[in-house]
Amino acid sequence: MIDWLSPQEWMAVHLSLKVALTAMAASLVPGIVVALLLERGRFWGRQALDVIVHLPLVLPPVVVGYFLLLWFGKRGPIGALLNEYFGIVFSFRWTGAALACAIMGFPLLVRAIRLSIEAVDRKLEDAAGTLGANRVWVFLVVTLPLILPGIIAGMVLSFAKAMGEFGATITFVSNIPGETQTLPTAIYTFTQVPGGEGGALRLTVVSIVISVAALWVSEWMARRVRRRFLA
Amino acid sequence: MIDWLSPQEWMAVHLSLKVALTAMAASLVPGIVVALLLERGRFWGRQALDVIVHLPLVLPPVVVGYFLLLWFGKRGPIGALLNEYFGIVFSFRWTGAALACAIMGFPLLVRAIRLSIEAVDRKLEDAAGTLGANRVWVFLVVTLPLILPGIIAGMVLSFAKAMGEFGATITFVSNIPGETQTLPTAIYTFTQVPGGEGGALRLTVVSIVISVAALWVSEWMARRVRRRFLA
Amino acid sequence: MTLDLDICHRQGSFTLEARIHSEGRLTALFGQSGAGKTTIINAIGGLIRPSQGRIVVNGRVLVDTQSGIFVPKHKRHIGTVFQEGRLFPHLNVRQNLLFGRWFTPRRERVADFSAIVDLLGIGHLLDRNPATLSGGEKQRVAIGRALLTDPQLLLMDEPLASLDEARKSEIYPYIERLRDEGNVPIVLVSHSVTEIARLATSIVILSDGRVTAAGPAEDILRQTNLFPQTGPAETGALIETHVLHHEEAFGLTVLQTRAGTLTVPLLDLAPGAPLRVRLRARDIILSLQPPEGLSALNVLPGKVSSIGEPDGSSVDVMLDCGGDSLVARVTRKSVERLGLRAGLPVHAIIKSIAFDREAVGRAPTEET
Amino acid sequence: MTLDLDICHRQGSFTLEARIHSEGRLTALFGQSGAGKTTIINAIGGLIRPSQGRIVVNGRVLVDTQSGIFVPKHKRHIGTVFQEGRLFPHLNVRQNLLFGRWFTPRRERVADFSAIVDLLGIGHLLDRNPATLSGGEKQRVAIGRALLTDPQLLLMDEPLASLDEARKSEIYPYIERLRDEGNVPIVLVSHSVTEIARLATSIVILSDGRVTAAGPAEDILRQTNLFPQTGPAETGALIETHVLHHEEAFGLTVLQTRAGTLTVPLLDLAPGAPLRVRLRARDIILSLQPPEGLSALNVLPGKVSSIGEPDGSSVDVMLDCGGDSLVARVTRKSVERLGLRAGLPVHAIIKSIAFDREAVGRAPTEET
Amino acid sequence: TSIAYAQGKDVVVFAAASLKNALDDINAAWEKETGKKAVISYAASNALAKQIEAGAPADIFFSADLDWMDYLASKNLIQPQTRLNLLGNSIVLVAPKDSTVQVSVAQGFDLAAVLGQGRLAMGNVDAVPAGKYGKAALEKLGAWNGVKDKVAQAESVRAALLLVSRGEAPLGIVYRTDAASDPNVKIVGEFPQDSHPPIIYPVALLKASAKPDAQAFLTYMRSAKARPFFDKQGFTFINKPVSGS
Ligand SMILES: Nc1ncnc2c1ncn2[C@@H]1O[C@H](COP(=O)(O)OP(=O)(O)OP(=O)(O)O)[C@@H](O)[C@H]1O
Ligand SMILES: Nc1ncnc2c1ncn2[C@@H]1O[C@H](COP(=O)(O)OP(=O)(O)OP(=O)(O)O)[C@@H](O)[C@H]1O
Ligand SMILES: [Mg+2]
Ligand SMILES: [Mg+2]
Repeated sequence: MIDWLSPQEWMAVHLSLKVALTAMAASLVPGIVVALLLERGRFWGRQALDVIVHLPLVLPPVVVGYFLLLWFGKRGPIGALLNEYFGIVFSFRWTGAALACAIMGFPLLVRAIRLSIEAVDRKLEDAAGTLGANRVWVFLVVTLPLILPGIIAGMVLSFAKAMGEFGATITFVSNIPGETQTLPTAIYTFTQVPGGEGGALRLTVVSIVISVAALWVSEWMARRVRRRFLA
Repeated sequence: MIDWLSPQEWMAVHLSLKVALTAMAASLVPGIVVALLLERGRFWGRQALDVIVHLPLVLPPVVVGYFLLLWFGKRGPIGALLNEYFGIVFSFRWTGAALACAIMGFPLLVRAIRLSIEAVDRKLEDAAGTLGANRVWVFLVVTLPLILPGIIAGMVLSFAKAMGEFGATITFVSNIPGETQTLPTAIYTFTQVPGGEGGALRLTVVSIVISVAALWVSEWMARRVRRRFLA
Repeated sequence: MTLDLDICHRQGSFTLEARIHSEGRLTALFGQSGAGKTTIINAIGGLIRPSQGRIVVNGRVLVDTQSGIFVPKHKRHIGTVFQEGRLFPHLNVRQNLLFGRWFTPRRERVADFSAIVDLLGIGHLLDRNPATLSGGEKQRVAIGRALLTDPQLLLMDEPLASLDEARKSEIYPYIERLRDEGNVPIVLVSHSVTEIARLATSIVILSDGRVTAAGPAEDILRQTNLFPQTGPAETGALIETHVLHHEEAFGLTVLQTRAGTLTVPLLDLAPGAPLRVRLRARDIILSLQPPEGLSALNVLPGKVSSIGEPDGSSVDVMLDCGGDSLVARVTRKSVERLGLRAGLPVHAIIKSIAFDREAVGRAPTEET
Repeated sequence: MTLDLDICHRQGSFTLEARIHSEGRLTALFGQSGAGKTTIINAIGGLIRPSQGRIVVNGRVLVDTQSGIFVPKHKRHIGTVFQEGRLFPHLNVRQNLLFGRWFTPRRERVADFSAIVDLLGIGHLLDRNPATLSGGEKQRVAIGRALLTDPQLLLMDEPLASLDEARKSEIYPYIERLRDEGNVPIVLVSHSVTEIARLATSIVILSDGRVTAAGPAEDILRQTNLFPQTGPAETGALIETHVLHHEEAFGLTVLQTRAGTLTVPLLDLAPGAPLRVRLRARDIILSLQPPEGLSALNVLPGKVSSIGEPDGSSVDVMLDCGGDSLVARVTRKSVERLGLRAGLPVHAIIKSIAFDREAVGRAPTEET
Repeated sequence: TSIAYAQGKDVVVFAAASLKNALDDINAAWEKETGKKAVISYAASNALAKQIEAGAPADIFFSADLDWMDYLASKNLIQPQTRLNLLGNSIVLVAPKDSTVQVSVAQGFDLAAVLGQGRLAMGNVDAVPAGKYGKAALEKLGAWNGVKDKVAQAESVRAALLLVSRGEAPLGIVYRTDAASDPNVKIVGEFPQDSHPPIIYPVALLKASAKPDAQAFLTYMRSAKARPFFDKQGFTFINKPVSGS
């Protein structure tokens, strides 16, 4: 297997995992917060937030990538700000790829968590309140454990999306081997030249293997959660 | 507004709606069935089915389009069969675009429905059984209504994805104005030409408007469902 | 009906090993919390698949693990009132009630919707959503839903647990009618001895997953030591009587027992109607002489047939009153003071008032 | 404690308009299904926000819609046993029980975990998941969870509804201790008059969202017409007594009332200990002469103070036995036969056995 | 490599995706010779151009057409003196291998008739270079109006080739470089060089580039050592500096 992929391809595999895991991890907390806001909040602009969250799904990925380039690029308003004050640079870094993947997967993550939040029995939260838990604690010790299935599903979707995301990534941070060349962009490059099919197929297989593993892990986690509820 | 878009762009808008709605509608029943199988079934190959369902998410869209072409194209094994026996042709037709969109949105649809199925109280299904409903009826009059939130969420995701899907579509059925040129492919084309930003932006706005409307409809439906459960 | 059940089922560290043979038309399951009552209900209803055993209802084999028979729940025609309601949240009360109807062939639809709705007092709730019902309201709807399936067997898991007495005493006669006329055998779980005494024809006592006693209600209720968990308050005898005549002026009905007459609050039954009366051991006072100047209207002559083992301060004295067996619970001190012993003629004094609505139930008509 | 509640709340077509002022340490809410009991519990617990009104507990204003006060539920320190359990499905029994502890400052943790677990008989369930518990087991865990929060007020919504009598009679003394020693005021919803009579110091009767009667338990329980919904079986008088001495040989305890002595099954109380005894109207037989040769040990002389309105065949006869008010329910026929009228000297005959464990409760000690 | 890139040691080349095979080989050869290595990011020319505009850390831009090079030139982002038209290509008409079509590409030829009900696969005629060239050629030859409603515009020339190679489209217009490499298609016609603007792959150093090796790699690419690799992929080696602009 080691021989089967070139060093540069190994790099893409490694990078893809790093990008996907980072994207998934980084979008988790914001995802939960936004899901809570959308499902429970009654505030001005809720509808707008809902639309914004869904945009990465509705727009062609290339357009999303383009907007990312405009805003989070070195010269973009947000990108410049982040760079200046926090030293965070997205443009043409793997962090940018992670950002692109996180944003593309965000609507999926949020939806999954929202569904679980909707299914939570509010009476249990009330009960926790009478037992002395304030809203934050209620969330942490009741709501959060109860929505774990949704969180796991959201993480799977986010991770899988990140493993396959290509349009926004290549538009935003290009396709630089070792820095921003993820599995999907590497696959894409192969499809663009004569004789690239073999390479594309090889990397596709790698992609599938990784996602099988990811699914397996997620099912295992979900089973554990479910067992805790029922057994 | 009429003037604001060219006739060809209007066509793309119209086609996009048609494709997205068709994709959503056509994948609904298979989505529910697959979600049920994955969530409730205990059969050999369940894990494999799970992976297959997730593939469109994991693989770059272009690769998905490539596989679609291989299998559902005129000479592809499935495509040839469908053509011969049912007269269904996908290649270079809007139906092909709908197929591509349906497949790309399928993992999202299935996941949403699965989450809802998981949240269904099996005891209610048991109760329905003791009241004389066989498994099919139990599903139709108990499970199905109870998973409506998941189905609605899944439909939103599927529709939104179809509105934004581009890579698989263009690879599978290319970009034929009036037949397969959807909004995202039109937008994509604009981004490929120097100075095309204006056009891309215009169509992007149209896309956003449509998805706002779709979200609005879905929220309305979800509220109705929820009201039935609680009020 | 006959219910034959011989099953073995494990869940977690709990093992149910129950063997029940009941000919009774209303079989009461009685036992402590966690004894396995719901598990038996679930096994009969088809909600769980016992690891081993047979369940036969009225000759119909529902489960037989040896020959691999397992009739699925929707084919059992068994109505179940669950301990926790289980109303469908997406349907309103009316739809919940009529749910079973959809699956009942038209000609088998006998139960009268509006009669049941009136009985349960849920007419004003029909368009409401289950989530907005109070605890007792939910319970009543659940009862109605099960009744409206026109079941061939009715399983009721503490159906009346959180209902007020008034509502209960409205529902009891209906259950009795079902038991006797509707020919619907019933399996009832209850913690209330009064309830069981009034309704049951057979009683099964469970403890820790095992049957510790079973038999006709009269026999079981007389065995005072079978209800350690209830306190001794509820032991008593069931005697069969019939209506002699009414004393309309006083609002009383006179019943004929083998030993004499019993005067009870007016019953809406024609003379001659059979009646089952429960005489609680704690309600009977014994007297050596025929008493005089007492407010109590009922005095049954008889003699002591035996004296039970003392239980704390009290002793159960078995009486033979013209062939009817009664039990009186008195203090040891009284036994000594009155010199009670087997063979001694005594008079059993019972207040008419002691026959509250729960104590006087329709006698189950003879099994056909 | 004092509970002052004056609220107005609409839910759907139901309107609660309740005004309660209770000084009692255990206030029982009593009323038909759907009367609004749970709604009041929810208002006190902070689960609903009444459209209008005030709730003050022990001088602490929890709700005052006029001045916009609404103490959030987690700051109320009110333990609630919900009608439907509401155990956390993701936590095991132990974690459910200890849930409240996490939010109780260490020095306020008084309730003894293992004592409560023993009392409720849930020691073997600690590592189990709520989904695997039986109905009664869930209920017991829910009670334990509320007790272990060391609440300053305890709300119990039919906590014992589906528990067997044995378990109940183990839990009653604990609730009494809480009420008297633990200084934890309690609001209890129950359909059982026996239960209320044993435990309550104040009773509030609700009907259709309105308070129809309220006051100290003794007063309310004597008003026979207040319980139309329960059937007349449960009316009775509460009298305060104290232990005179024990007759160990017979397993009896003799109590001193104002009119004489009462002999009851042995109580584990020192002579002099105050005791509240409930004499049910249906358990009392009236005699014109002092009776002889009867197994009943208790005869209290007194005189008829008044005769109530006939209710069907029966009449409540109020007695004055040396200052204690008793009620006897007899038939109209007996009234006529014995010529009962106000002022007539009579003897109230009560069996010792009639005092079952539920009828004899600790007298609530004087309020501090 | 990641670190090397971050430290800015390696030359970073932004190149059109269709150049991958040739440039990968050249890069390998250069590394063997000098021990230095270029980092090459392949994507669509337009995406690369926009990225450069947004401040991408690239040293060399190798475009698949003149438009996007001109775009960057107009934004003053390249070093004009280094710009040169390095490669050329030509477009051809292809058909599936087993096709029997007979067609001669010439002024006024009736492509529509040859297509029949089928589609003509091309790159996007507004965006993809091969598509733009194909459209120009058909216009020049007077065949465009007849086929313009039958064109299946693919996302890239590779996708257009795939459509023909899979038999979805009976004919397609692709680069000779692509056609030659696919055994499932055959070339059934060639477009005259003068029927369309010259097909040119321009390359230039970027203004922002400060790495000395960048010029070296550019020089290497235009040297005779690199030429065989381009030839092997079917490109014509032009190597002609653009004067002025
Ligand atoms: N899934 C399970 N895993 C382990 N133990 C279980 C499971 N389900 C039930 N039990 C145990 O089986 C025993 C019997 O349960 P069951 O529900 O039949 O009791 P029950 O007699 O109905 O009690 P109750 O009156 O409290 O409802 C209980 O001790 C319960 O804890
Ligand atoms: N959300 C709601 N919408 C409409 N009506 C409601 C709602 N919630 C409760 N009710 C009604 O309010 C009334 C009082 O309910 P509550 O739960 O307080 O009754 P309860 O006295 O506790 O009865 P139970 O003994 O049956 O539990 C009931 O008639 C119930 O139907
Ligand atoms: Mg049970
Ligand atoms: Mg209630």
